[in-house]
Amino acid sequence: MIGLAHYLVLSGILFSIGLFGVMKRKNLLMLFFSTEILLNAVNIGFVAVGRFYGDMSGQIFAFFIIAVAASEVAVGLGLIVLWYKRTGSIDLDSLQMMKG
Amino acid sequence: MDYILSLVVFFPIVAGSFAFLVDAKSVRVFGIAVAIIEFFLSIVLWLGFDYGIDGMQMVEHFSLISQFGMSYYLAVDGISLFLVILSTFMTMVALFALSIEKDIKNLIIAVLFLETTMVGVFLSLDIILFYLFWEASLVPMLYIIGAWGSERRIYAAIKFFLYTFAGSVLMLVGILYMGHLYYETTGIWSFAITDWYQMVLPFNLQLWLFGAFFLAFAIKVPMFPFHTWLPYAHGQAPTIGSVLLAAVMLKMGTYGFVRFSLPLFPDASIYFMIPIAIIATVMVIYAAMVAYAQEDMKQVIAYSSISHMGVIILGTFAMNTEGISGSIFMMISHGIVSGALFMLVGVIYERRHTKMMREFGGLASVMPSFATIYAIMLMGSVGLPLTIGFIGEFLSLMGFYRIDWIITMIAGTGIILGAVYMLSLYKRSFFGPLVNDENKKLKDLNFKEYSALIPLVFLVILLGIYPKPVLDPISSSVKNMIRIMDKKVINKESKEILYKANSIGGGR
Amino acid sequence: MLEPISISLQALNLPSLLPVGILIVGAIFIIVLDLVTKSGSKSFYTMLSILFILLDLGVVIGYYGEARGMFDLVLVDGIAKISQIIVLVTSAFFLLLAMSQRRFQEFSMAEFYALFLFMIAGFQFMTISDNLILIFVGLETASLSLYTMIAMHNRKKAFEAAIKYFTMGALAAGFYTMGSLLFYALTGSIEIHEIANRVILNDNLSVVALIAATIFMIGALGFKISIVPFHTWTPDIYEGSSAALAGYMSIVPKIAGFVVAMRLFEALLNLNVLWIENMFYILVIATMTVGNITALVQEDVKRMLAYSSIAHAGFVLSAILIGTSEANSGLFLYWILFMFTNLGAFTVLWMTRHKKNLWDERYQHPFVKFKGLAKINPFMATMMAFFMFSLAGVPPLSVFWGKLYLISAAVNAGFIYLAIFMALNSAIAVYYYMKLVIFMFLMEPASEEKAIFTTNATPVLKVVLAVAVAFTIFASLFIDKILAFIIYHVTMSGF
Amino acid sequence: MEKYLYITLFAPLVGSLIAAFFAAKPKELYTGILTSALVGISFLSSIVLLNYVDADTILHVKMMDWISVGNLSIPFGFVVDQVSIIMMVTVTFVSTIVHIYSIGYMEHDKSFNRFFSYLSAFVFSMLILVMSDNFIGLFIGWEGVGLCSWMLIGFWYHKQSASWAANEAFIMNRIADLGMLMGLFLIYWEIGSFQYDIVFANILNLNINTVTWIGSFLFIGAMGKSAQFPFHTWLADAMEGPTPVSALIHAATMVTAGVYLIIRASDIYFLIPDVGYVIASLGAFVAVFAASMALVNRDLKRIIAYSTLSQLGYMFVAAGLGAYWIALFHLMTHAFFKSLLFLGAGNVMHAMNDELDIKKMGGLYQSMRATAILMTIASIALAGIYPFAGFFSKDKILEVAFNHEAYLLWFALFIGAGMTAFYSFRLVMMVFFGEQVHKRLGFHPHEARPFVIYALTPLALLSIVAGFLEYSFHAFVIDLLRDYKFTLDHSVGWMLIVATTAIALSGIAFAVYKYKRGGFGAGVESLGIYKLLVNQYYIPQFYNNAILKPFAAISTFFWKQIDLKIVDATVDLIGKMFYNAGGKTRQIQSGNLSSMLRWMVAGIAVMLVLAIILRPMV
Amino acid sequence: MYEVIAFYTFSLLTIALFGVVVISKNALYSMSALAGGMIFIAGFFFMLEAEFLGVVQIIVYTGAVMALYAFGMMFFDTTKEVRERVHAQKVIYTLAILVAVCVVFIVSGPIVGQKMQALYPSIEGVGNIQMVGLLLFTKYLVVFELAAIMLLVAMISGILLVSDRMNLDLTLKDEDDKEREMI
Repeated sequence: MIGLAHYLVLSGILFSIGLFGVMKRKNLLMLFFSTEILLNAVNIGFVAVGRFYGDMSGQIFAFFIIAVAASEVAVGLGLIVLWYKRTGSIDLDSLQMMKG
Repeated sequence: MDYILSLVVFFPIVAGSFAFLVDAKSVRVFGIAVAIIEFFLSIVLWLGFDYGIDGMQMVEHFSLISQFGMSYYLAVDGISLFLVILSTFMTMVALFALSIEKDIKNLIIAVLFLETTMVGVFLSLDIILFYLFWEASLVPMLYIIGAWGSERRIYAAIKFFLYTFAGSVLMLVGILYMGHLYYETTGIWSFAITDWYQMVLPFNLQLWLFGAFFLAFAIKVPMFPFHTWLPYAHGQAPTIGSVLLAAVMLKMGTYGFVRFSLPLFPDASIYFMIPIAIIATVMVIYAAMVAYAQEDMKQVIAYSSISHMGVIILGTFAMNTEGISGSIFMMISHGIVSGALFMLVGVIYERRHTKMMREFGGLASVMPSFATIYAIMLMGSVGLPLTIGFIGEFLSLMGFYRIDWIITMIAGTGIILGAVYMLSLYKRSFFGPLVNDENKKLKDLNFKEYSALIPLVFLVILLGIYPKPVLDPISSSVKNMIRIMDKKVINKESKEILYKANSIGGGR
Repeated sequence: MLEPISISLQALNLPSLLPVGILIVGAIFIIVLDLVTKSGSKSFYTMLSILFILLDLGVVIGYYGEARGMFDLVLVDGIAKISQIIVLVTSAFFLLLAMSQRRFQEFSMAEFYALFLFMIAGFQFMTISDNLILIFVGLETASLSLYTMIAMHNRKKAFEAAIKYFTMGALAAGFYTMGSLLFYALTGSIEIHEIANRVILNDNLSVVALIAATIFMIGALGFKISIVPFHTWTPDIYEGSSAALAGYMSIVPKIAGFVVAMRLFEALLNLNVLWIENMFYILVIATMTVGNITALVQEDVKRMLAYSSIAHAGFVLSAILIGTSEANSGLFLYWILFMFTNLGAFTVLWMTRHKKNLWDERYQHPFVKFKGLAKINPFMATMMAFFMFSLAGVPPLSVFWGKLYLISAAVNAGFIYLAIFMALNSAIAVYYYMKLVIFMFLMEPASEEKAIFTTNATPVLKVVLAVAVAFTIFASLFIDKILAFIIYHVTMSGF
Repeated sequence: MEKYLYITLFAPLVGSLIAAFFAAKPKELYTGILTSALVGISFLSSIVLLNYVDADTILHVKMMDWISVGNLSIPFGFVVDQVSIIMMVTVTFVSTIVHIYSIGYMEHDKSFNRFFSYLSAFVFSMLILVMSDNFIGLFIGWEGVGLCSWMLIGFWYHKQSASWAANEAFIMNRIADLGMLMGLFLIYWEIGSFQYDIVFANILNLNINTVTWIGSFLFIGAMGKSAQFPFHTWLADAMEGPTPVSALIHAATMVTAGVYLIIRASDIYFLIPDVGYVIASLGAFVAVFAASMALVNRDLKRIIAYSTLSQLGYMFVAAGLGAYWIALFHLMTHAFFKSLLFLGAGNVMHAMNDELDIKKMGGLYQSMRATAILMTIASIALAGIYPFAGFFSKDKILEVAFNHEAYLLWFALFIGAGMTAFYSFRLVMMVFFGEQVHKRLGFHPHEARPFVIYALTPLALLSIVAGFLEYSFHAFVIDLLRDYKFTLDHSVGWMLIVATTAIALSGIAFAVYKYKRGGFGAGVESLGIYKLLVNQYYIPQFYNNAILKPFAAISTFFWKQIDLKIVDATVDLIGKMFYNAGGKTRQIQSGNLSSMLRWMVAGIAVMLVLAIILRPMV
Repeated sequence: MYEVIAFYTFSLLTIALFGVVVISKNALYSMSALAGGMIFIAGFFFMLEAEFLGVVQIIVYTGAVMALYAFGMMFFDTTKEVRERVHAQKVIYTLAILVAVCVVFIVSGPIVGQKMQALYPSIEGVGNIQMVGLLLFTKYLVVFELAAIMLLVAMISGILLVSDRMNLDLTLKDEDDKEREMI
């Protein structure tokens, strides 16, 4: 029988993959993919926990997370488009003007 | 007369704000006028002072931040009265002698702001208010040192500011803790020092709190080994800065000891009496020796201040009327004498643009009046009887003699070493043949300098001969304070020490 | 089968949502207006927005109804009220900075004002709820607007800042959801008060998981209020955005974050889990110290202020660690005082904004720019000095009182060592604030040209500056009233 | 009578202040005359007081309160009693003469007015010292004379050596003053007052140990002022000052203040004979020690200075052994003949254009007859030949020593007497008689102005006759001071007188005999003992090498090494530490988004790890 | 049993696909793998009886988000291989594995002591979609509205950021001298 722990572990693993991607990716677009993974990983957890408790809040949360993810994509893409238009690159290492 | 204290505190800052609107040509005169008025206000304060009361008088007390127990609480007693007058007087005199032209307006404003904070420190009885003035006094001084000093002025200013600021933050924690304790015991928030006087603290708490306050005061005094900001500050500051710094600001530290450390933490003070006395002794001797080694005339006086402050500390921790009154008197005398000495160095610096003693020699023959006044101040500094310097030094040392005669004797070498560095300074600069050609055409004192120095000379001698009007109120207030301490002391040994310190006889 | 549900309007307590509603309506109104007519100018939109904000503020202050509303989702308690007031007042003042002399791209677009109002609405939602979902969505609304607004400054650096902020914000959002998930898994609830209740009721739940949830939440909220090591965005984002927006960011998102943190972490800290307490201790001290010592070596004033705001955040975070109602009141008091001082400081920077980077290739406001400002523009220099000393905590200027109150709260709650750390940190901080004062007052000016320091100044900005400086200097006179108000509201809402 | 007291006290001060106004101005003759007149008035009124004071009446006034703090109350109070009036008369008398003398002596000095201002200030201070009715008043005067001595020794400040000597004198005195202060503190804390009458009335109640401490501390003060070993070096160096100063301060008055203190505090020392014996021993030692240095010195003034030292030793022997009135008596007679000697030497110096080496003089009798006679009188008095004043007082001291069965002390004094006679006449012979070396060197000596000589005659007169005042002096003083009981046989007393006179005469004879023939050969100068004596037992060198140089070196070390390199550097280091830490933490902010994200993840990771590791803590 | 098989299959697939997302050098592969992963996650939702979410997941993610990304990719011209210079890889691995291990360790244990009472239990016989709808329009109505605003914000932002107006720079166009007189 698949218990809650299984789902949570899966969620945790996927989350870590997402973190890995966030840390590793230098291509901004692909970095955004990784943030999607983070949110999706959590979504699984929410739905599973909700199911475990027989509670709907988890699903609602997941629903809103999806909404948030979608909006983030819009803004994020807008920003990198802007950057791309200005610099011709979406390499993360091009964002190095400010430091120290 | 009801609000004379507020008037004395805030008059300079208000007038200083007006100075923004005065044009640069006449702002010096404006500053002097304000300082004179302020001085007369403080004299009015003195005239209104009731010698019969040994506690606080002319109290102004109303709540400022009620949630926090902080109030606007000003009052004066014998201990603070003369420090206030000293502040106003020295500010006035320093402004008389002021000869800086550059950005004179800003300087005047800064000095007047500083005056408010200095007077405020001495008159505040709410400790938050005290802390407020205490910290605020750093800002104008930072500006004065940093803007009108010599080459390394910025370094000196930063060092001065940071060091003293860092020292006092722990005091803030201590203050808040005291407030907390007061709240715990009485259920009322109060930061009024007179309320705190009623509170008896357990011994180990006293030790910690004493430590928290100690650092702030020790840096301000400055006690060895926290003194290194002082030579820089003095060495780089313009004359007026050095004068006010030495004359008044250093006294804030010792005043803090008298006003806060002793009566609030009597057991801890007695417990730390000997260690502090040893530090004071080290200060006296060490600073005197370092002063002897100096090549810069101003540095000699700067280090001599440290040395003298050691004696003041010693007197303060004598725990008897003689010693504490002596130390307070010495605060005043040192204020006048060191202020005058710095002014004198300023006189020669202005003419020659150097303070190095090797550049001088034989000045006595070209500038006899200068040399004479210098000599008088020097004698005041080495504590010759019938000058102002003697009384405080004598009483301080005598007071501590009751506690420990060996330490007193070692610290007493300060009077020898004081003579050593001062006389050698005088010899190197004023005596001997006049060799340096640049010195041959030096002009003696001008009117401006006379107007600043003559009152000081007058005071040095007058108060040396007739200190009674100053000493009496000090003495009665100190007695009152010792009574408070006596009431609060909890340890048996401390009680005995306190009793012994204040009684005559009983064998060695 | 689902039964029909009937809800009385009374129970919904719609007035609790009225303030936010006003803003949203206002924002939409602006957009619509922009569609209809293209004639709206900068000043028109600014004033219109401020009008909406003030309307909102009035309603917030006037609201004395039920704390709960909208199916208990909305929680308008005392701290919500105070923080909303802070948010709104700050917003109004900072929006005034749009009325600058130079024209800037963002202020010429109506969308900016709409986004600004949406953002405020987002922050307000964060403060008026203890439901993690609403907080999350509110936070995202505000953040997304903010990212855009930063980018609208239309400089390469602004884009870089926006992207950095956005990316890290996305990661923080991930942390937030993960934290929420863990809480949900632990307690089956996503409402803070319910989470706390259930944790107390349930003895044998996994404490490690609780801690893990807390950790993710620290990551998420710590990002908002810039706790070390989640602070790295702060200096870059401040540097990249306009001074006006940077100043705004130093206040508003953080106060919203603090309210959430207060609601959440104080509930957790009340559980007496030693680990959480210790972790907070470390975070508070690390944040203060890292912020302060990094600020020591900065060359740019805005960047320095960014680090200083990290340090201030750390300082204020201690209130949450202490957790007494005195400390919580201290948090708000501090933030109000800090707000006015920071408003002043950033306004000065904003006024001196020049279209070119005259003094440094990279920085718009390097320290050298202010060399000898006291000689060139003594008035401005004096004011800036007041702000700097206030930030440094020199009495009697405003921030000193906040520090005093917070340290006092620490002492009263027995956090003596924390108090000492706080005090020592303020001593370190003095250096870098003083550095600017030294540049302004103690150094000789590089050029005597006065105009380059006021190219962006307008009467409006001067008024803002005057308000800020008046508040900074005379704070001691009305602290009593402010404090009474804060203490009343904080204790009323049980913090 | 009070007004006479105040006149005596303040007349010199008035003179001093008036003269001070003209200090920086060119010479004004009337400042000299005025100050001399005022000091003379002071002298006259002290004579009035002398007549007033008798066994029952003394004058005790309190002018005003000075310091009153806690239990302490110090007034400005003055007492004219048998002891102080003797001192007052002596001081004002000698001062008057020195003032008048100085008008001539300082004739050509550009700081004429300043000189008189200082000189009168000195008289005032000295009067405070002797007239005060409490120890603090005495201390005020004590320091006051120290100050005036500093100003007067360093009067020619353009001379490096003069200002050096002035500082040396001041600092040496300060060292001793510290001891005295300690004694005063102890008195206060034991008795609660500084008033002589109260202190002496209560001193009996104190534990003898305490009294010993008090006595010792006060004596340290006395040693400094009276230049007793080891503080003696300043006195010889003080001869850098103008000669009238040497006469007044460093012979007649100030240096005897130490003796005065012992006499004044005789009620204390009476209780502690052991300390008294130590004082006496030190006095005897100095008497011989100083005399031995005088034997070989070639500097006119230094010889007299050493002689003063030696005579002070005699006084301390008397005071230490309890013969207070004899000490006081010797003090008085010594003041007369020693000042005469100095003033005479001043004349010689003037004549020789400030040349001080007696080897370069010789045969001055021809050109300065009067001076020669005066100095010879003074020398005879110093040598203690009947019927000159020195005989009466000095012989008494030897008698006291013998009477006390302190034979060693007696013997030392006895030898000292012989040496005194020898060096006095060595000086007289070498200066006034023998070969006229100065002619060879191109000096043209001339006698001093007549009024100067006339001014000196009273001193000469007193040097001759003062001894005969012994009995009245004794009777007068004994009302206040303890009498000294001689237990010696009359015959022994006579034998002592004979012996002493004999050794003095033989000393004189030897000197006259030897120096008539041109003195000792050059060979004597290569003797070790000669070198030792000429170099003052190498004590100045020792002080220089063992105290001055190390002090300067340690001071510099403290400053450069400790203050700058340790204390200050530590402070800076703490500051730099924070600053450098800032440089380190700054690197967190690499500006790279990746690493910023990593920091965030790292934060989470570290906390998670900590959470797991530290689970026991939860 | 089916559930177990489905779970493990889906899990492995999701992990693998997401692994591809973060490791692949080719943006196209990466994106495709992401889309695939999303669909499998929707699969999980269906398994967990959250049909509504499952559908939303597919529509929103695979439909909208991925389309957006695809457009973006085309715009940025990243269809070819992306070269990334990743520095300090070890740190990344360490951190990721550390977090993974910790989280797995924490959640794999029994984290819940007893079964809590559900706050918003799904009602017997009411479908998932209805249930979601019920909650969205009662309890979470405010959030729903706010989400709408958030999407509006996102829309405005998206449009604004890519609009032509962002190419202007008013500040630099200003002429200093004219302005100065007005001050």
